[in-house]
Amino acid sequence: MSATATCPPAETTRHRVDVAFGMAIFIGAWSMAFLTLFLSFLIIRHRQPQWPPPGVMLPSLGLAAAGTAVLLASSVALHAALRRLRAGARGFSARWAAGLLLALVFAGLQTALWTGTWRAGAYPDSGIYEGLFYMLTWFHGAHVACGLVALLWVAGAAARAGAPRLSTASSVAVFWHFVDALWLVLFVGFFLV
Amino acid sequence: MTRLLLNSGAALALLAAVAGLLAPGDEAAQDEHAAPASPAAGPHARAPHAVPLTITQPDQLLAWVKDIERRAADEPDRFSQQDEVWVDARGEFTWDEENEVYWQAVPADLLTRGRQDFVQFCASCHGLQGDGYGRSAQGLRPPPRSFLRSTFKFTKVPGDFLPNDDALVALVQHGLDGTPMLPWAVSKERLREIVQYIKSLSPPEEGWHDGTNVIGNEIYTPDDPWAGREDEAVAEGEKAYHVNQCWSCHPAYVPVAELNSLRGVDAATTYDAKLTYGKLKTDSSYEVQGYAVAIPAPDFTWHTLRYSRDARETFQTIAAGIAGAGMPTWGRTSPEGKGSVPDETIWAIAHYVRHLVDTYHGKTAERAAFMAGVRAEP
Amino acid sequence: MRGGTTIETVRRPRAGLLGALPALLGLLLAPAARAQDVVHRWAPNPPASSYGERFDHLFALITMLIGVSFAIVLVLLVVPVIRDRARPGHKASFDHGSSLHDKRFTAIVSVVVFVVLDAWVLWVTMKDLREGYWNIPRPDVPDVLRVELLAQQWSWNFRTPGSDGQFGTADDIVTLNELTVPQDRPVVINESSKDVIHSLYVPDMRVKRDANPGSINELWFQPVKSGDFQILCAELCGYAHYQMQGKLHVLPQEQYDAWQTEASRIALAAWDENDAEARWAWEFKE
Amino acid sequence: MSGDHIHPRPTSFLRRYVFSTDHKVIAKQFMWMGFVWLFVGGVMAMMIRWQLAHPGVPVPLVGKLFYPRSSGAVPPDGYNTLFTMHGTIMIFLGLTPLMIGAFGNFCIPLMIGARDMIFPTLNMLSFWTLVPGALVGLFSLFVPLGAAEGGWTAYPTLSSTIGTPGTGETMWAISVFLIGASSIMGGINYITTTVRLRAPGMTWGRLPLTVWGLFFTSILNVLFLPVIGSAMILMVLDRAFGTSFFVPATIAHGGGGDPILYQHLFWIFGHPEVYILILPAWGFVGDLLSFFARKPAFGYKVTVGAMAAVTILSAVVYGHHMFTTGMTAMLGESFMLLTMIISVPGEILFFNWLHTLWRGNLRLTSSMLFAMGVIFVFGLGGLTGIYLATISTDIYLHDTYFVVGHFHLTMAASALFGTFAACYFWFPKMYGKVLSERLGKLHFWTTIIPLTIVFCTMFVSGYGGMPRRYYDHTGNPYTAELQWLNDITTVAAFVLGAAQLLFAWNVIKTVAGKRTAAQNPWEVGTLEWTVPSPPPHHNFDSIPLVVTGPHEFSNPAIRDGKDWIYQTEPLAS
Repeated sequence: MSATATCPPAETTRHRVDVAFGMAIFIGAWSMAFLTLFLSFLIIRHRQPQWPPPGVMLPSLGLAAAGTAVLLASSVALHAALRRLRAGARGFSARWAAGLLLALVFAGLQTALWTGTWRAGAYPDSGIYEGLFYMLTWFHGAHVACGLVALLWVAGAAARAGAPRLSTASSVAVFWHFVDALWLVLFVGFFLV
Repeated sequence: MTRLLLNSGAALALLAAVAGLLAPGDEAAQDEHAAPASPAAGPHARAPHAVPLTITQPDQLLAWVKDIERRAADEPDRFSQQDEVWVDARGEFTWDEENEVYWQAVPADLLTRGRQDFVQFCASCHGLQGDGYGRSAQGLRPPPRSFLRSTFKFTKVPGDFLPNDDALVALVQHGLDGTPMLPWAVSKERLREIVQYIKSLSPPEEGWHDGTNVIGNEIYTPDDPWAGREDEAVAEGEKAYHVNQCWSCHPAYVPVAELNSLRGVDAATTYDAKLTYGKLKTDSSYEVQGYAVAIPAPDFTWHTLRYSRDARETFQTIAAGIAGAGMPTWGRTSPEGKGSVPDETIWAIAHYVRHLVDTYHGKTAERAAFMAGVRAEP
Repeated sequence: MRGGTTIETVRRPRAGLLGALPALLGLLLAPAARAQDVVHRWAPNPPASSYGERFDHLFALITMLIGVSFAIVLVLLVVPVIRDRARPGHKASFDHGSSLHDKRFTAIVSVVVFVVLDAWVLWVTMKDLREGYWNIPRPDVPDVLRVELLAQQWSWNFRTPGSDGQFGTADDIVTLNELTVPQDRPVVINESSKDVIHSLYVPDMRVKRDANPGSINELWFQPVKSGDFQILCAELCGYAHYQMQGKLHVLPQEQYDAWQTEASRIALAAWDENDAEARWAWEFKE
Repeated sequence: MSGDHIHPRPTSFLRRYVFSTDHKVIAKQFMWMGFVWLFVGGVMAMMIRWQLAHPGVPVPLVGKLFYPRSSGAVPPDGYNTLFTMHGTIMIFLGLTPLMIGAFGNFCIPLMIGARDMIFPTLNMLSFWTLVPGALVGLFSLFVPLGAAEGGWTAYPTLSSTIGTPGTGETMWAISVFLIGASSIMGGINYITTTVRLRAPGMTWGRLPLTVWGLFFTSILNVLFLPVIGSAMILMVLDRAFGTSFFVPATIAHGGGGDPILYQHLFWIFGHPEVYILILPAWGFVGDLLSFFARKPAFGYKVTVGAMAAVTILSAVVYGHHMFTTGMTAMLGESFMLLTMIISVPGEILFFNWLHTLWRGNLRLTSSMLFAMGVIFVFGLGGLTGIYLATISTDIYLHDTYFVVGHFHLTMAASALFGTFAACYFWFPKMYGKVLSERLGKLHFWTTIIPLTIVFCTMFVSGYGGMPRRYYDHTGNPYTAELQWLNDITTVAAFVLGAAQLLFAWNVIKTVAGKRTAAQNPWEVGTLEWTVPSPPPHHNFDSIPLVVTGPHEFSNPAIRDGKDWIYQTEPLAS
């Protein structure tokens, strides 16, 4: 939808609050979806006589931990970029690009995690543990992919128009923080505990 | 006041909902009560995703027909002579020069539809590979038919012939009483396609893939000679049943003394304890998972007979015999042929069996009295 | 006898659109044209289990309560249509209904309705559940008949312990779609399923419970009348969900004993020790 | 779209009609899609009824088209697909687009005094996510190995590859996921618009009940459709990748999940879903009764409170769908108590409707007839819910035709009558053309009578013990005795089906006709009647200032002989 089509409303504070409100409901809805999946994971796990099931190949903890660190770093970078945008200072694009780069690194780590586990012979249908692992990480991976597209979109807008609209940038950052929080809960719930 | 009620209700509910979700499966927790020690997850424990659905290789099913002339006489409308090529009313038989047989071509898309309907309707018991070991067949006795053996028990076609399509379709639409084989409400056209697929399952050089096998017809069924004289037939049948030693597999239904007198042997011969019970036939050629399943011969006053709802069906089951289950073909395959037991006797035995089923099956008191009399002990 | 109407055998397909007209006409006359030999029934048969009439009493109670409430609703609906119909000179009364009096009146009416319609029925059903449906006899009750049911796609496999009272032994009586139980003795059934979810439903015993694969459900009933009762499947389980029928035979005590000894003997005669797969019994869950 | 900035009207055909972001155009797109799918679902219902009354007889007219391989008769797998798709289509593709999509989009901006929805692009995306969802559902019918056959509830191990190995069920799950996503987008849009874009003076106390109904529906949409989305993700993973979330360990190597878990997940969404379908109808009826009884809605705040209570409680009462699956006693009884409690707000609402009619000045237009039809039908359906709430009666009645009668009366009939009432009422505003009243009244009477016969006969056959989802009831002696009830239901169902053609003809005839509707034909005061019909692209020339409530009818303070007042006109105190 080209921008002229709906000629986006003026960037008034009222509009910014509207977007923030809409974003809050969106995050609420998606957290309900994730909560359902996580609760199902807990229930299935509770039903298993032994967890993790004996003789199962545990996905590598190192990669997951590295991913967590990288993801947190990318969120910090995005937050710094937003502070610059709000203050009207210059450094927004650089920090936003750093955040984007870290996100790409995280995506790389995730794919490494998947291919490693897959090549080690743990397929989704080889057991309930692997099934849950793939389900949770794939669901999160899908959101990482959407987040990457959004980050690119904002980076593109920043490149073209000097600085993106604050409401768009802040909502994408909020979405990325949400994806970050999802990963933390997942990392603790599946890998550590 | 209603608000107070609502809030307390909501709090209770949230607690209940979460507890319910986390409750260990309502006392059916996996650990202390092992869920049914149902047989170990069989080879087809789960439908594989890659269910082979479409049949692409062009070599269709070759149904060999040898004695084309005899069958033309039986069913004039089925075959019409157009110069050299016999045209079956439903398809096309072509003459194969060097094998001197007629064969029927079944196109691949028809087999595909048959395969898909087979997976939908039949695979749950007969298995996705058609080997008779489906998910619902675990622990089922008698076990479902395996189509890799191309022997069929109740098609009313004598054992040494291959059943023709109509016999198989009729069998599926009739269903086998007392077994999970249902009288399927599937249309004849779809059943014909499923049957073509089932025929294509027979292993190479066997069943329908063996050119020398002959596709037989329904057993020759003369009219009932005893029509109107049922009680005479029952008396004659009782005598014939015991003289022809049906009791070597099925239970005997007369006291030992009368049995000896009927057989004309001296009165002192004794029999083993299982005389009045259905014997376990271990020589049946039917296996499940490599283990030859022994099938007890039915006790007519107790078990539900699978394919004899009336005297005619009973006659045909006896005459055609049950392939692979130790029941030989007693009747004659064609009007000229000679059966090992005259038709009239088979009809009498059929009436006798129907008599046993009608008077004692499901009637506990009458049966107990009758069997006590036969066994002459409590 | 499982009849079921197969497609070709019973009715001839008519040709083309013109053929549809008699079908449409037949549609309207269908009720009359149907064979009259079938008994026309609308209510369930009288209950045949010990807690069966609890359902009938509660159903009648709720019907009465709901009938009265719906009558009141109809009156409150019809009267305004007749009396307050718009006509020249007729004025509507102005009443926002937000006064404290109205709110209190609404609260009182809703509490009264809750007590009359809901609380009363709740009390009755909780009593029924505790004394009847969920009052599953404990193992120490001597004459309980224990039954293990393994439902499969489109049939019921029943297993009773036979005369030695133990499951998994040579004399277990395994029947398909037929369950024979004594009269006036509690029957406790453990249900499970081989493949999909089924639900054992015996309308005359007013009992229904799902048979879930992977877990064991318990249900119990005590037949008070002898005879044959229909078993149906109440949870969608695939194409032949409607053909998954069975018969529950209830016999007087002495006939049942004769039947059981005979069945055990026949099971012993047909016992084949190396057929491990046929012994699918599990440890009975109390 | 806030503030007074008016956007130019789009020019290209594509922008104006196909990918339009104008809430009124999107409303019409949803409406026509809803009508088409209601017709498809209706035809399926007729085929189900035909098969039940005449098992094995080829279906007249359309039989050969659908089932050539069984010469027109419905085969068993075809029958399972029929009632599965009938349920899915009627709920997800028929009623939801009509009630929430069409009237939500049309009414909310106009009634709260806004120029458009707050996120117009998201609004357009919501419609264009529903269309692929519908198409995937449609194509799942023509996939080898049959379409979805697990019922609209698709309980696993039947809906897993064990019970339905085909790809149809997977496509069905994906289509439900897409429809869920579309409803979530719609929900976000409606909530934000209602909260943020109300005209000055339009306080929460002056919102019409229609907007309240749609607001609560959107809250339920946003909260509970993600739950079905996740359940569908789990099911698709189970079917396509062989995971075993719903396949127990004892029947599959590598298994581990629990089919009952899916039932919990489905019904956590399922019960709020039936309230999603009924809340808009409650909103329409609350308003329409007041509009046509020329009398303020009785107890406006209590009605809104009751709707809020139902919204909150709907999350925790879902257990009454699973009484016979073997839940523990404590869980079963707590759900029973909660189901009884949730019937109280429903009853309060009911009480307020009847009180609104009392001593009113009833104008019995067809829209009013349908609104009162909702009272009749929801009364009948709601009250019979008590049979199914108490466990000891539910044990006998579960999964019988009693349940079918109950949920059709409460969910299908009430929602349908609410939709018809809304159609007759807002059609003049949407198209500037009034639907013919004569045809409307005829349509009402030829619908409510057969509908009552159909679903009350279902109560009787359910009480007689006829289980649900049976392909052929003449097969066993027990249900064969109830077959005569099937015949009556089928005849009444065909009459009901034919009656809907009246409505279709009425709509098509009016849309094709010329514009005759006045700006305010029903003399009602809510904001959408202050603009010409059909309203211009930007709705309001200047954002109105609201000073009075929506239901100030027959207020003595109104001067000059009228018995109604616009919300923008002050009441002389």
